[in-house]
Amino acid sequence: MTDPRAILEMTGIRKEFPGVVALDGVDFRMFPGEVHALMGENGAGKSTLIKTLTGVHGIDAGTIVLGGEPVAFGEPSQAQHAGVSTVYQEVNLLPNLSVAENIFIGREPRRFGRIDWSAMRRRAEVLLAGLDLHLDVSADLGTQSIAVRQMVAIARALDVSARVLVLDEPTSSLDAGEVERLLKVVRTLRDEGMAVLFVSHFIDQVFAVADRMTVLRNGKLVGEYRIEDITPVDLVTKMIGKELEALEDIEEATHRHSGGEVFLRTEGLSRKGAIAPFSLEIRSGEVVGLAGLLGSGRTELARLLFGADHADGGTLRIDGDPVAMRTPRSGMAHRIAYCSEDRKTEGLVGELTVRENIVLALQAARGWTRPLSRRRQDELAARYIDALDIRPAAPEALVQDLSGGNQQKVLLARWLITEPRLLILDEPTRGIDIGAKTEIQRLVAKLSDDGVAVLFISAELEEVLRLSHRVVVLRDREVVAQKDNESLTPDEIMAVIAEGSGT
Amino acid sequence: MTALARVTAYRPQQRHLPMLATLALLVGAYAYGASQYTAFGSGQVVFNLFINYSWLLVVAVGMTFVILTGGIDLSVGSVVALSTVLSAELLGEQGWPAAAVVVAVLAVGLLLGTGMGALIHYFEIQPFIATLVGLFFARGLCLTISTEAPSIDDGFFTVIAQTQIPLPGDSHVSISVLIALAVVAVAGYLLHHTRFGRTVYAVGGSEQSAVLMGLKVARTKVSVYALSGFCSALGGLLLVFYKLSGDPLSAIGTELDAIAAVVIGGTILSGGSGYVLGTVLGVLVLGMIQTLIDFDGTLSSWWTKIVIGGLLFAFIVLQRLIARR
Amino acid sequence: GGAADSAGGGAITLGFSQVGAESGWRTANTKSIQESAKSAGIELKFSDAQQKQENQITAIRSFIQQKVKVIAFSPVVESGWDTVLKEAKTAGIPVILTDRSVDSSDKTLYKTFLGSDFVAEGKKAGEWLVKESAAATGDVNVVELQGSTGSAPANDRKKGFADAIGSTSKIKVVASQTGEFTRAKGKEVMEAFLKSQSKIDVLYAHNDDMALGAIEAIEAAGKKPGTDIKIVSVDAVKDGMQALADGKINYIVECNPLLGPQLMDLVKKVSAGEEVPARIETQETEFDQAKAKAALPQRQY
Amino acid sequence: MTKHRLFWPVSALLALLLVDLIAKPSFFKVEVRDGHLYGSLIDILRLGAPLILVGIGMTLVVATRGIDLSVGSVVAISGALACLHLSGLPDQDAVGGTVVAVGMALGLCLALGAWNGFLVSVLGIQPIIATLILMVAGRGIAQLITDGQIITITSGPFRALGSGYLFLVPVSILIALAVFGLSSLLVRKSALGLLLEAVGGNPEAGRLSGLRSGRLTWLVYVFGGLCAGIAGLMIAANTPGADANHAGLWIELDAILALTIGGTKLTGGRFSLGGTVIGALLIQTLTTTVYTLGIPDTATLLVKALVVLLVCLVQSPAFRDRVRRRRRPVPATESARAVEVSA
Ligand SMILES: Nc1ncnc2c1ncn2[C@@H]1O[C@H](COP(=O)(O)OP(=O)(O)OP(=O)(O)O)[C@@H](O)[C@H]1O
Ligand SMILES: Nc1ncnc2c1ncn2[C@@H]1O[C@H](COP(=O)(O)OP(=O)(O)OP(=O)(O)O)[C@@H](O)[C@H]1O
Ligand SMILES: [Mg+2]
Ligand SMILES: [Mg+2]
Repeated sequence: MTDPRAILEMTGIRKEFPGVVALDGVDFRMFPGEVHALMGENGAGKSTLIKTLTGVHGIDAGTIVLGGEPVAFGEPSQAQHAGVSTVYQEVNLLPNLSVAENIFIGREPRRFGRIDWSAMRRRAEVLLAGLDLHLDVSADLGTQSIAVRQMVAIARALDVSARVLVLDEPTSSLDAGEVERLLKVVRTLRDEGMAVLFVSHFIDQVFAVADRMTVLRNGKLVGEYRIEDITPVDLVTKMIGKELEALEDIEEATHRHSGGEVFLRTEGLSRKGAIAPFSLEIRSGEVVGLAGLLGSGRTELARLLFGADHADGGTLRIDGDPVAMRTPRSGMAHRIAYCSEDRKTEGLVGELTVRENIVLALQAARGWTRPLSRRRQDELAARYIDALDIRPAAPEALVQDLSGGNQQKVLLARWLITEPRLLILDEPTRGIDIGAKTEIQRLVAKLSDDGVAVLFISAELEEVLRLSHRVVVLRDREVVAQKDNESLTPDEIMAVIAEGSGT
Repeated sequence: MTALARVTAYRPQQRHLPMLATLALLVGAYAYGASQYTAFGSGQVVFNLFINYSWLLVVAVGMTFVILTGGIDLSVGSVVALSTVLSAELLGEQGWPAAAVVVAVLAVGLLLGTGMGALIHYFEIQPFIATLVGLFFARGLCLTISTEAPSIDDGFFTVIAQTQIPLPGDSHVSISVLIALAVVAVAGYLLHHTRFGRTVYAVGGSEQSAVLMGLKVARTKVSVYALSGFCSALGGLLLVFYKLSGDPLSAIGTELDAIAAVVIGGTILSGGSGYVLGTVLGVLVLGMIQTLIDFDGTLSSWWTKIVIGGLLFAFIVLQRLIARR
Repeated sequence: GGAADSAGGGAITLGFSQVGAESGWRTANTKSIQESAKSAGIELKFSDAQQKQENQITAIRSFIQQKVKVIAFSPVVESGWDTVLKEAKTAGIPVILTDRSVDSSDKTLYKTFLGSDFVAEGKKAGEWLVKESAAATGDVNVVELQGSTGSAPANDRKKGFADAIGSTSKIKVVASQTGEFTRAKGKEVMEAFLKSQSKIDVLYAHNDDMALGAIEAIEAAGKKPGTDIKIVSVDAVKDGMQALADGKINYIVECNPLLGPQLMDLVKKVSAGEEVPARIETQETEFDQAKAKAALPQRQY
Repeated sequence: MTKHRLFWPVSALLALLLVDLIAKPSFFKVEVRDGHLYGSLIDILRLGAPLILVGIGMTLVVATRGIDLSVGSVVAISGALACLHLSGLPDQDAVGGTVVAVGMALGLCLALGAWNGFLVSVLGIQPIIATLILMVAGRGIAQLITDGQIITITSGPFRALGSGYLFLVPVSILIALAVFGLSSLLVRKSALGLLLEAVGGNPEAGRLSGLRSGRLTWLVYVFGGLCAGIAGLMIAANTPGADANHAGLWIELDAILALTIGGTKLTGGRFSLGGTVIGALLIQTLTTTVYTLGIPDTATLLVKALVVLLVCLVQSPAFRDRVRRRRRPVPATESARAVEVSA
């Protein structure tokens, strides 16, 4: 099937990890001037295929031909030199360096061998402005939110004049506007003749930008299709190997909330530099959605409620009593759970097993003297591996060896087993495939029916609207509106967000 | 804007705070010493700090690079000792010319450092252990070369050792001080103005990310250990200039002094954040503690240790308290 | 005291830089100096170098800064003092060495050296052994517990001993290891020797502490120290003398730490500008069981 | 089997013993003498006990991303205080007095551990520096207690800790094994092990999961102090007497070496107490081997460097991979091509 026009041809790729065949005889090719979507469920092998291409992993069998030359990269820098620019799924940047450096490190503008710092900052500003991101590029990247980091990683990849651009779930924490801008840039690059590899679990994004797609399932190739030859429903069927049930029932179930007791109430709660004073009420059984643009302060708000950061103004009441929320333990003591958006640095302990990660919060709450019995741990792990379809279904696998989406499910499981009264979900569906996403949404609806309050944050506005009874809108680290979700539409929310920002 | 306004308007960056705090403490300690002990207030006391610790400063600069990548180098003390022993052996027994000896010693340091770096990077042996092996190995070499501590009477070495560069106010510094300051300047330049330096910070921030970002991690990691080996060898030469002897048992425990200096200077042991200038201050803190004790002259052997520990504690805690606000 | 306050009046200030506090011997040495300085009315600036030559040099520099009358120190090692001693000389401060000498070729850098001769100590131990085994018929197998590798006393005591037994072919050193001058290592190494050597007649330890550790090992092996295995060591600290009196050690060469009174005498003389001999040996002796029993009651350390 | 975590450390230990067996068959001779076991192997167990103890404490500290440099000084302080108390007793052989001495010493060590824990978890000082303070000052404190002299004691019950035998077996190794057994039970049967690994594996994740990392950190330093204290008593009891200058000198390096050989990473997280025990025994075996084979003392360090290097290399998966790949030729695509492309 060698095609002389292909810029990249991977043939018969096999990659085995101890105990798992991640890729089994996969063929994959790319043409210049095309956007090629790589599709598959969580754990299908998408990221692994990318990593074998760029030399992160060696391959056990198969050949890789780039621009007519067989290659086998020993490390990512070689791939970069050969013209493959990559944004990996877990945003891999350097929190201790400035935004500008993260974009340019390794390719810094230099004068007489010396790094030209001001030129670097200027170029970084221009580059980010192209993505409509305006921020202090000399600030440490570590102080930026996940979404900003994702943008920075993309900016870094775009700045390389590459032949092949690889984007592994670049949009997982971006909001609609950001996504639109990114897709525009991708189209421009394609028109300039670049080959773009695009991975996403958002089917609509894929259909909006891709020209061709390859579908993987369980490490095996399902097929390669031109976009014209396939419908979204077909695609999903090919990905999961069966038909997906519809989402309608969730939409039905929600929006009608009878209103339980007020569980949590804040009055002028605030934290300097993070979020302006806000007052908010969350009732048992209620799903409150937070909407806002990237950097609007949703995460900051959520962290205050849990005690991940402590507030420096205002009061917080639980069941009517004022409480001092100083540490996560105070949050947990009031049966609040917070599932962080940053699973890598704030969520999982990579070298521990799936089981250990799942029971961690529950065990921490009980203290070390009251261990959960091994039987109970196994039981809990098995239950949630099954409920969330974590793959591979091996409780003793190390979390760091799981695919991104499956890691996310583990984090979610950790908090679900604590049986909280308020569950804060910050981007819980980041990088999760549609099947599992439906499952999680259904779960949220069910929790709400059982009287659990849920604070739901997602970059995907549709998702927020589909689930929430009430939507709180943030802008510039300030709560600007709270609306009951009778039949809110994304456009209405966007209008609220845009209000005032234009003035 | 007047100069004063500019000074008062200056708000130090968060990351510079530990260094400024250390500097303030040093000034405080100096003022205290001057008020307590005669002759402490003279400028020469400050210059002596540099003269006495120039070799440690060079070693600590090398260590700074290593720690910035999140590594650690325990071998420095042994490599220093090996340099002194090699110098004495080559100059004395073998009768090599001074220049050749200097080159050979530096080359050995570089080689040892490179070897440890390769072990760490290519065979993924933990830095602590790889350099502990280096510690044993270099010290073992010292002892196999010589169990005695011969003097060095080479003309070139003696001249460098005993030349005093006069400074105003009846003070003086040694040539070693100039060498050490040059090393600091070069290190500062490397770290802040070259790709290599920035990659050092990158590796310390997250090695995995640095690899995925296509940075030259292998080269950088091996280089920092090579550099540290080189600095240790150079520090060893400065120690030779300082003492004019080659002692196989010298510089025992230097690794801890160097690490302490780097960390007191505000560098984080897990890597990715810190400055060479901080390291200079850290070395001065250690020197200042020793000087205070020397001038006091009433402490028994054990109280000396307890007071060193106490002063170390005071410095670190005060530093944190000052830097926190 | 009756110090000859020739220059400038007031008490004499003595800057003394000690090696450290690495052994009981050293501590006794320090104490002796501190006490006799007090009783001689000499103001002592004491500095402990924690076994680091660099610290000693720093201390000497600070003594120069403080313009003390006399500087005395026990060098950590013999070499590497020229630069700082020249500075002292330039500043006109006389220097006295104690315990160990320096190998400087310029003998005018210091006034005098007061201390023991480690080579001689080793030699005395060796000579005793030669005499002791004169009657022996077969080979005399000796194991040696050395001091810290590379330290001057270890080097010298080994050398002196080897010189003394060199001509006697039946005396054989069958094993020699460092016991780092400590009881614990002395015991540990001796335990290994007892297992690896088929026959041990004599133990030569570079100090009493190692000998005391070895005694423990010998007893644990079911042998009698002093009888089954003869023991000779150096130092004559109290515990060692006790063991000698008990017959567990056979012979001890004294290495006297109590240099204080002699040193203070020298300090007074030197600061008064009097001439002193370039080398002063400390008063030392050797002990056998009888002498040890006699001396034990007065032993201070 | 090679997948088991202790496979490589144990193999290394066995390999070293094999060398001994070949070079000196009598190394393996164990007999009963004076009512107790006698032989080089017994020495290794007995002398390795303090290192095992310190290593166990250090392992837990390291699991939380910490390090404790002060253990050597704590060892010295513990022995010094116990011996000081014993030497002042009219009847040193009284069990009561010995118990008081031991209790006092261990009490002080707990306090010293708490001090370290305070510096690290409350003041937030980097562990290496926080414990360096006590490493320096602690040695002075020990000397202050002994007045710089070796305090020799004669107490029978106390000596038993270091050189006594129970049912033919050295008491010290029994104590070390007991501490090992108890601490293994403690960390694996309670949730302590998991929580420590989480604190060390990802501190921020741990915090957000509600771990009391401050308290746990504190706990491990206290435990480390206790282990060092027991080791200090053993070392003092072995000679018998308190040598404040040398007791425990450099034991922190050996302990860290032991736990590394045992497979615990200095970057925190996963730890293995069993591995530490193996590592400590390996180090002691090496020392005893050097003495037994009569390796000259100037070469001791070189031998040690070589052995440690070899042990670490065979343990390193990266090294084994490289060796294996060298033997099995790489498939046709070699990385030289990659360079061409980039050119
Ligand atoms: N280092 C590793 N060790 C062991 N198994 C691994 C490793 N990396 C990936 N795997 C396994 O390989 C399979 C494919 O993972 P991969 O990350 O490629 O999935 P993915 O398609 O990118 O999924 P997602 O959409 O969740 O990101 C998974 O079963 C995963 O558990
Ligand atoms: N467009 C931007 N310009 C400047 N700074 C931004 C921007 N976007 C985000 N930031 C930074 O990111 C952080 C945003 O905080 P937060 O994590 O609460 O955002 P969020 O509402 O949760 O959105 P998201 O998580 O999607 O980024 C702030 O620290 C801010 O400095
Ligand atoms: Mg993936
Ligand atoms: Mg957010």
